[in-house]
Amino acid sequence: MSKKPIPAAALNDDIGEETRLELYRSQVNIREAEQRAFDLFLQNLVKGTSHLSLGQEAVAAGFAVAMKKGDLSFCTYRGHAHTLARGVPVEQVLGELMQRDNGLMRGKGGSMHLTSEEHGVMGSYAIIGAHLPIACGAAWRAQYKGHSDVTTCFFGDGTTNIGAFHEALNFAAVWKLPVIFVCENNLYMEYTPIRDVTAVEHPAADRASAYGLERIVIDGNDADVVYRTAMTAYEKARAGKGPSLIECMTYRHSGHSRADPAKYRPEGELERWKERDPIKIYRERLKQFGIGDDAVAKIDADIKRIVDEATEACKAAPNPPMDILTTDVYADGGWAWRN
Amino acid sequence: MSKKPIPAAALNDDIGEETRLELYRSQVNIREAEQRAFDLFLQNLVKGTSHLSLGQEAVAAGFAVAMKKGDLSFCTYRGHAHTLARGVPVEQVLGELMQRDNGLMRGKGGSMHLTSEEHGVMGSYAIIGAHLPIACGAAWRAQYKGHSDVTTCFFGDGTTNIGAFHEALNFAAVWKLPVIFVCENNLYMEYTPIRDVTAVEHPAADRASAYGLERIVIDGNDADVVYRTAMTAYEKARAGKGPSLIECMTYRHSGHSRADPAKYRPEGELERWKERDPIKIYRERLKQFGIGDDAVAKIDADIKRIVDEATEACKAAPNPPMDILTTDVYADGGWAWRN
Amino acid sequence: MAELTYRDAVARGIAQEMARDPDVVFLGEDVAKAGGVFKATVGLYEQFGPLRVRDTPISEQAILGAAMGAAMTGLKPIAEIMFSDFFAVCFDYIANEFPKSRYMTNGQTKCPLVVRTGNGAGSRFGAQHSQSVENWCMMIPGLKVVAPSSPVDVIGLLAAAVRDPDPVIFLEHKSLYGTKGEVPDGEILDKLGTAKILRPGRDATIIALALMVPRALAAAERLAAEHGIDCEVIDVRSLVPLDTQTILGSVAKTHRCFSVEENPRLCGWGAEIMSIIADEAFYDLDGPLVRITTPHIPLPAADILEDAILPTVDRIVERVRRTLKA
Amino acid sequence: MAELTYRDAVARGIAQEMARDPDVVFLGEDVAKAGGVFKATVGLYEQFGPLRVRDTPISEQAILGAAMGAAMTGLKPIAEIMFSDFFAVCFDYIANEFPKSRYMTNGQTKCPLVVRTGNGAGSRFGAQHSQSVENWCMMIPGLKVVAPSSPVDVIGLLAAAVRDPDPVIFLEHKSLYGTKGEVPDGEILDKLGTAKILRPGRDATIIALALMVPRALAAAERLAAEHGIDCEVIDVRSLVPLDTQTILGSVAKTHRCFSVEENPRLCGWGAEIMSIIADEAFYDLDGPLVRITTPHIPLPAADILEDAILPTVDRIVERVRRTLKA
Ligand SMILES: Cc1ncc(C[n+]2csc(CCOP(=O)(O)OP(=O)(O)O)c2C)c(N)n1
Ligand SMILES: Cc1ncc(C[n+]2csc(CCOP(=O)(O)OP(=O)(O)O)c2C)c(N)n1
Ligand SMILES: [Mg+2]
Ligand SMILES: [Mg+2]
Repeated sequence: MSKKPIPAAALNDDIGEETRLELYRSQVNIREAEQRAFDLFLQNLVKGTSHLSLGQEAVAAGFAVAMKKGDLSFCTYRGHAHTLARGVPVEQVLGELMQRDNGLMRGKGGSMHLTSEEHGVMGSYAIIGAHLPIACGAAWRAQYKGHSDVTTCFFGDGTTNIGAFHEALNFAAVWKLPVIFVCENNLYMEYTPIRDVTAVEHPAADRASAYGLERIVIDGNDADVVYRTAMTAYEKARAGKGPSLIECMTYRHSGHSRADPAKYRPEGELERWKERDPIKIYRERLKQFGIGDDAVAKIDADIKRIVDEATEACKAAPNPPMDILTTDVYADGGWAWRN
Repeated sequence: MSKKPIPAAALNDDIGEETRLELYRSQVNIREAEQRAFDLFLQNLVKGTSHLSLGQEAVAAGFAVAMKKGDLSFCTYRGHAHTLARGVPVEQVLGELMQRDNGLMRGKGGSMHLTSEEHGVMGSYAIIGAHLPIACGAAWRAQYKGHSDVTTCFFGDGTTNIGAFHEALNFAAVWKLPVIFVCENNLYMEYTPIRDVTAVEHPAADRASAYGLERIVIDGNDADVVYRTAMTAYEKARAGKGPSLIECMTYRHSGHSRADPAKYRPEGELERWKERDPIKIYRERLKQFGIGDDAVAKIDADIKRIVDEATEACKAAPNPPMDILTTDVYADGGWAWRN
Repeated sequence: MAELTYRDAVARGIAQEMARDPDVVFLGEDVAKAGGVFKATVGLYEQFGPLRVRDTPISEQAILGAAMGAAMTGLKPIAEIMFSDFFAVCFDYIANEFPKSRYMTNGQTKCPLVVRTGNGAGSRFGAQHSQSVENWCMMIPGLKVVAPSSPVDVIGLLAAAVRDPDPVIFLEHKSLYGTKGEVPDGEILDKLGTAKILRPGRDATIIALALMVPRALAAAERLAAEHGIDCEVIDVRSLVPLDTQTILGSVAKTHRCFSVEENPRLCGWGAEIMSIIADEAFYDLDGPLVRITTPHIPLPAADILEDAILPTVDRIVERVRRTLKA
Repeated sequence: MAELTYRDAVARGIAQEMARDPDVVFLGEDVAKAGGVFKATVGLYEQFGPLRVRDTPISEQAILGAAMGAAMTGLKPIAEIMFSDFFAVCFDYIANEFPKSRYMTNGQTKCPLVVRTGNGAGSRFGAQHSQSVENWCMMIPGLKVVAPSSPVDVIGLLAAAVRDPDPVIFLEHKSLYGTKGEVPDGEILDKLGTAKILRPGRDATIIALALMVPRALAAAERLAAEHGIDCEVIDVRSLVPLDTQTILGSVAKTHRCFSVEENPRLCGWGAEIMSIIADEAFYDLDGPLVRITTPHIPLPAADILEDAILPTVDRIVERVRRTLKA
């Protein structure tokens, strides 16, 4: 990739300045919020587990920016990034991680289950593979009702070896559902490298043909690449041409979860990937396209302020009250299993 | 395929007369026993369900003849054929279908669970897909202990869309297990054509690459073809070169189970497949190779006698006694869950 | 009023709800063109077409997962799992997804769906196709669990299940498909969470479910006729919500209680109900609480063995008689 | 004699059995090179090498299926399912395969394996990573089910499980991994199917399991010190086989019984045990049988909510006191 500035005439390429700034803003927002989550964890203010996407921001940003309002996202426990990318306020995400009453689910779900129906985030699922079939169902509803929304389902490389992956992919292909399966291949499951336990090199893409789908592997650290791939897939889905399976190569900068120092990585690997940090790449990209430092600086400052304010709000927020303990088990708001 | 007689010099090809007669005998044995099972069902003497392999005999015979003593088979509910092919007496199979005390499992398992450990038939499984991972485990034991036996796992086309298929194939490939996965593609699941619900044309073979395996589709109605393919796969497995996935194209002449008149078939389909009846094909093959009619007639008569005798023995056999009701839940022979 | 089989009642119940609400869709293996392996859904494909009545691959996780995703976003799916034993290959949806999503999201999501399945023994199918799995569901918080014993209950409870805003597991008993009963014309709508006293009695309460209901009733008749013991028979119908009022009310009157369960012994619904009685109605009781169950073993296939292992009318009569005379 | 954590006891138990029997093999996700996500299997890979201690893909069905196939043919596998909640994605093996094969084949096959798993709440992981699933297993005929509460029991019962010729589900409590206890040197071998009276008492029996054991013990101490109520505390340890003799013997002495269950309310092991007592020891009882359980809801994630929902020492004390004073 050339680092020479792009001639002014090319500035309005298929992506364009406005979208590029949106892609940048989204990535920085995720980065800062996740970094803050990590800091808060070190201060013992984040409870339970948490799974950061530091280093994987371009995937979340690229897809979310390509989505339309009304499109639906299904995420994993590593879902903060995708939740934030759909516009969910940082405060609600951090609040949930801190298990406060201002959290997205007031602490009832925890970091692994971030959900914001109003933003199209239909949930984060903590059982590997479970949400792929569920995403099929959401897409089936759109198809059945003639709605134009598309469902996106994010998951990791390790998820490609569980049965539900296979069932969902076949099902989506046979029913030609408007659903996009996005594999974030960050090279590792929890602590075990994906290549140690997978029969093919690209755990998602090398299986696309098993479902009659195109093989797609992309650079998941370049938001432009992600965005373009996403746009193509959404167009295809909206045209009734069925699902896509997209494998995004990326890397997580931190451990699997807060409990993991990630010592299993070969020396130098993290450093090599940090050179390809998606935010670094994107700052250069903006520069190439001649997008001014001040626009960038303004976004950086904005986000910093938002994350700071969110942090303070969360620290000040009360714990969830006891009276929500038994609410919302059933649709009547309660939990009565007997009369 | 030419129907001219093969020159005498070619008679001892890679298969040879002795093995061909074995292949023939095995197919006729299955055919006659299954046909008898069907007759007994019409007489209301077969109870519960039963799933015949009429028309699919070449697969069972081809693999079983290629196996060595000590090799293990894992079957489905459609497992009579594979059980018989390993040498289990017809009487014990029919006895189990008739739920008599002389049945393979004395009526405790029923037709869907035929098992004869002494013949290497490690069970017939009635939950779609369940036995593929189990077969992996048997093969893992061989690998771990340095035993030379190979495990064969038979299943239908419909089984390729369930999660356990995917998990087992990947697992076997990654661990390079000595296991052969044999898909009997008879075009239908219960009543639904496999093509209606599968994203690829060949539900097993078109997925082999998803596990780094070779794509193998064969004529499952020609016992020679099956036998040769099996021999190659067993050699590979015994050489430590890992699993194979083999899709055998075939067709069942009767319905899915005894409850099914198979009305969902397009007109003429059954007739077309009956022209390619594996036993018809094989009788011609024997003739081509100049194998005498008397050898064939002797086998036919032999088998008829065996099946007749077995039938009489089963009719005369008592019902299972009540005292086996609670035996063999646990290894101590009993069922005590409390003191 | 017409006589209908339990099997035909299933199709009628589904048709009633599909005709009423275009958001009701139906999916499962061999359910559409073939009308189901138990012939319980014959005619639906023809009536409602290929977009609403859909055959699926053998992918139980996809079936239940898709039903859930559709339910979360606006449809009211009915999913069929052919045999209830196969809940084991898609149990994550039953145990971890359907029932927890609303709670975890603090009420943001919904899951109005029905899983229908063929449950129970009596078909000589052996241990992997004959189980009575109501407890697999009852033990999971967040589900509703229903098991009708008659054609009219099939229709009314199925309609209630489809209209219910929560995930409902609907257990049809395979050995009841061929049984018949009177069914009124027109729409039938029942209420979840209501047990029915099918036979009033003074001396003891017998609680039963599904296939055990006709057996409990027959046993009660024999106990009355041959032993002068007058039993009240309750059809639980709905395990969740559970109509404890009807049950506790009956025990307060009879002072003795028996449950008749098809499921294997340990952790059955009978244990739950008995432990409720032993806590809340202890001082009403005149004697031990007795559970009559299938022994805690896998089910044998052979007819003669299978018949011997489930609770029979004889066994119920004998056990009640012996206990009350003690 | 050494002080050991419950976590380290797991590794020591596995190592003891692997050293003793070369047919013992161990597989699971991240169990080998990483030593397990709970660090309960650290050192085994180094000690026994890559052929005996194996990392697997995220394929729980393959893990349990492979364990079964290996067990049927001569190995003695220990399989880890990381969190017990994940039993739901491989439940077919637990419910339909392991426990039925021997019976269905009339004793031809065997299945000597152990499934170890991290069970239970207390880690603020939320509804899909905190369940107490012992009942999912206890209700299935043909399994054995064990749940130790102390490091020494971990080793002894794990050894017994590995040497047992039947499939054993071994539930380790995640919130106990960090707890410590005295453990004798040398080989430790316990016996399945034996409950332990951890505190003798006269006034009431309290039955507990796993994490609830220390709570029941603490409650008993408080009840004695503050309310003059002398409770006998029984650690069930093994749900199948179940030591009903010890339980019924205790109730015959105390005439009152409480169970303390972490699992959600319906169809818990407590219900099973209480229904046994209500049948077989009815005339020993002086008052209601009371189950203290987690309410029948999914588990919340937030620390403050999770702490409030499980049975606590306070709740046990209060409930026992109130019931006995009634
Ligand atoms: C069914 C199931 N098995 C195992 C786990 C435990 N687990 C949580 S995350 C994880 C690794 C997942 O790896 P991958 O899919 O690559 O996603 P990543 O964490 O790298 O984003 C595992 C094994 C689980 N949650 N669910
Ligand atoms: C998990 C599961 N789902 C569904 C069934 C019901 N069922 C039994 S056989 C069958 C069709 C299987 O088709 P295929 O794999 O092609 O095998 P075939 O019967 O044609 O030999 C189905 C759906 C089952 N036994 N297990
Ligand atoms: Mg990963
Ligand atoms: Mg088939």
